[in-house]
Amino acid sequence: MSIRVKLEAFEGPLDLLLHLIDKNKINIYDIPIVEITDQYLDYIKQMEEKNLEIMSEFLVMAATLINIKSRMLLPAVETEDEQDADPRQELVDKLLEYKMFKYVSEKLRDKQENASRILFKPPTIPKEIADYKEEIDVNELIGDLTLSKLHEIFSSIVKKQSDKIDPIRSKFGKIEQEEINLSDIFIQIQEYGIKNKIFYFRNLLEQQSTKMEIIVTFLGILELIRLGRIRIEQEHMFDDIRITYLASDIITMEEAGF
Amino acid sequence: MDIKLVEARIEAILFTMGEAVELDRLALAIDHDEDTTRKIIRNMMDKYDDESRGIHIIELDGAYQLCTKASMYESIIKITHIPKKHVLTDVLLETLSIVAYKQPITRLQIEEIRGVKSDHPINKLLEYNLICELGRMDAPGRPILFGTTEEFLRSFGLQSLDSLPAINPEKLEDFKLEAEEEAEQLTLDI
Amino acid sequence: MDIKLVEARIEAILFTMGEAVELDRLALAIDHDEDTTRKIIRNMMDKYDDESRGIHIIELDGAYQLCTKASMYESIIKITHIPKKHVLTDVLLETLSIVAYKQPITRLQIEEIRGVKSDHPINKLLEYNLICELGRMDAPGRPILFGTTEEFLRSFGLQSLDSLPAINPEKLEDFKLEAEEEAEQLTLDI
Repeated sequence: MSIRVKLEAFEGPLDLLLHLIDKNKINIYDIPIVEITDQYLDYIKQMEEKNLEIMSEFLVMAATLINIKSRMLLPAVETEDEQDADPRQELVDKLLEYKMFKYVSEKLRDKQENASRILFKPPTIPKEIADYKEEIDVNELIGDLTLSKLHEIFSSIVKKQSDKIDPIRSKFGKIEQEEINLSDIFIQIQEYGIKNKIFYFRNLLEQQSTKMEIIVTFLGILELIRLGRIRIEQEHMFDDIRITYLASDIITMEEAGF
Repeated sequence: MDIKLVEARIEAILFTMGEAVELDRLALAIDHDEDTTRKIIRNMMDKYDDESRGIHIIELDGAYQLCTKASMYESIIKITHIPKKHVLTDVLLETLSIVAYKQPITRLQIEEIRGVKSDHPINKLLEYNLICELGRMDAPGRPILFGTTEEFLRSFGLQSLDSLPAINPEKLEDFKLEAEEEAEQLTLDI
Repeated sequence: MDIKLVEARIEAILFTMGEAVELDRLALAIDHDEDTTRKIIRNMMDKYDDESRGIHIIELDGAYQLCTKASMYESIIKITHIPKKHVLTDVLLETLSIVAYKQPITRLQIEEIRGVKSDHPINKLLEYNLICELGRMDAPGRPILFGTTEEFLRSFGLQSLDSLPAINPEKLEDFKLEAEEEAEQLTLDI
């Protein structure tokens, strides 16, 4: 789990790549692609399939790296064409551009820090003046806009939307991505319990809100009751459930035989 | 301490607070005793009397407040009466067309069609009185349903909200076909 | 008209409105043309520079707003609690810089530079009113174009987009040199 946390610290594949380049003290214009690709893939392996969407972005970069790597490994073709570009060039350009924006965003952070010391004053328009509101003339606002023009705008948006939908796959119904990891939530409840001893069911839901997460959290609570690791109290129906954590350690789902 | 700096601090504090600030709080903030603070403020009040200033400090029961001079009233009325230029930008037009043809519609549904958060255009259209809240959807979270206003419809020559559903895309297509047929008919007749 | 009175009116208007007021509206309110109005305001700005003043006028993309001087911050927080502004995460700041320097820019172009999906930061920045939709690009799919808002300028203390920190080619050269030096260091270490 610690590895996953570390990986999530990277904003994306470019960020991870920059980190590796930095860590290895590599000249960005002369990336030892074989080495970096290996290290990059190592990181990816540690990621596991926690989040498919994030994962896929890192994989695209991995594919790019492997592609460059293979092109670098091929014997260089002797050509007169001096423009036979370094296969790494595009990646280098991307990395440099990204690095540049990381650099200016730090500068902007300083500017924001300074600007936050300047304070403004809310409007204090006397009530009788504020009450006077310039009527917004809808006719003037609409101008020469006609219903058919509006319809045209609408159609072009709807058309664009239907263009995006794959007519065959859209009939498959919604495929929900399994984002919730039951064993993780089971551990999280216990970690929360050790830290807080007495807490409420609602506390647990503060960070997670999908229906699925609520259900899974509830299942976890039921399991912990069965194991005698927590005690719960609820005065009235629909009241928040008060939970007292009795155990002092954490068990995994496998150990619990869940 | 430099008297000028103290004056600046008092001005900044009164500006930010907006409301009347008690002498003792002011004195604490500028690290002076109350008597000195009062003297400094009185001195400042004289400076604000200068005719190039539009604001001044007033004393209210041992508290001080920054406000506009009464003589400025006319100018303030004038600026608040200068109408802001209202324009239907592309973003607003697009959102309006979605509300017009899909009403009643929730914010989320608008955002799904547009593909981007749409609080801003929705709020603007509400402000312009082109769309309004029609009620709430009987669904989790009871989201607000939006529709066009009567005023909007009237400016398009429609009598009431009831007349809008008739203006669906197919209908418009029909109108177009009809018109074309009629035009053809006309040519044949001649 | 007496110039002093005009200055007083501008001060009163800016004080009352609180928000940034566009030059054209100010000019109308004081019955002067825009050039004269701008000159008067510039002159006022110099006067506010005096160290006995705790507030001053800032310019935001052709609009003017009254605010406290940054140096007054310490005194103000002594007397009142000032709510922290949204702290922008690295992700938000990075996305915002890309929009600021590359505007108008589409979501896809942002994602190409960042190398990662950016719906979340874009929506957050829209919510914070730091970026806005500028319209749609005249290209297949008509993607939405994003740009920065007046609130962005205010939050970052910028007079206009021209005052963004410069990205100069030399900086890129620096990065290159840094990287090379680091690489050399590595060889020496071995």
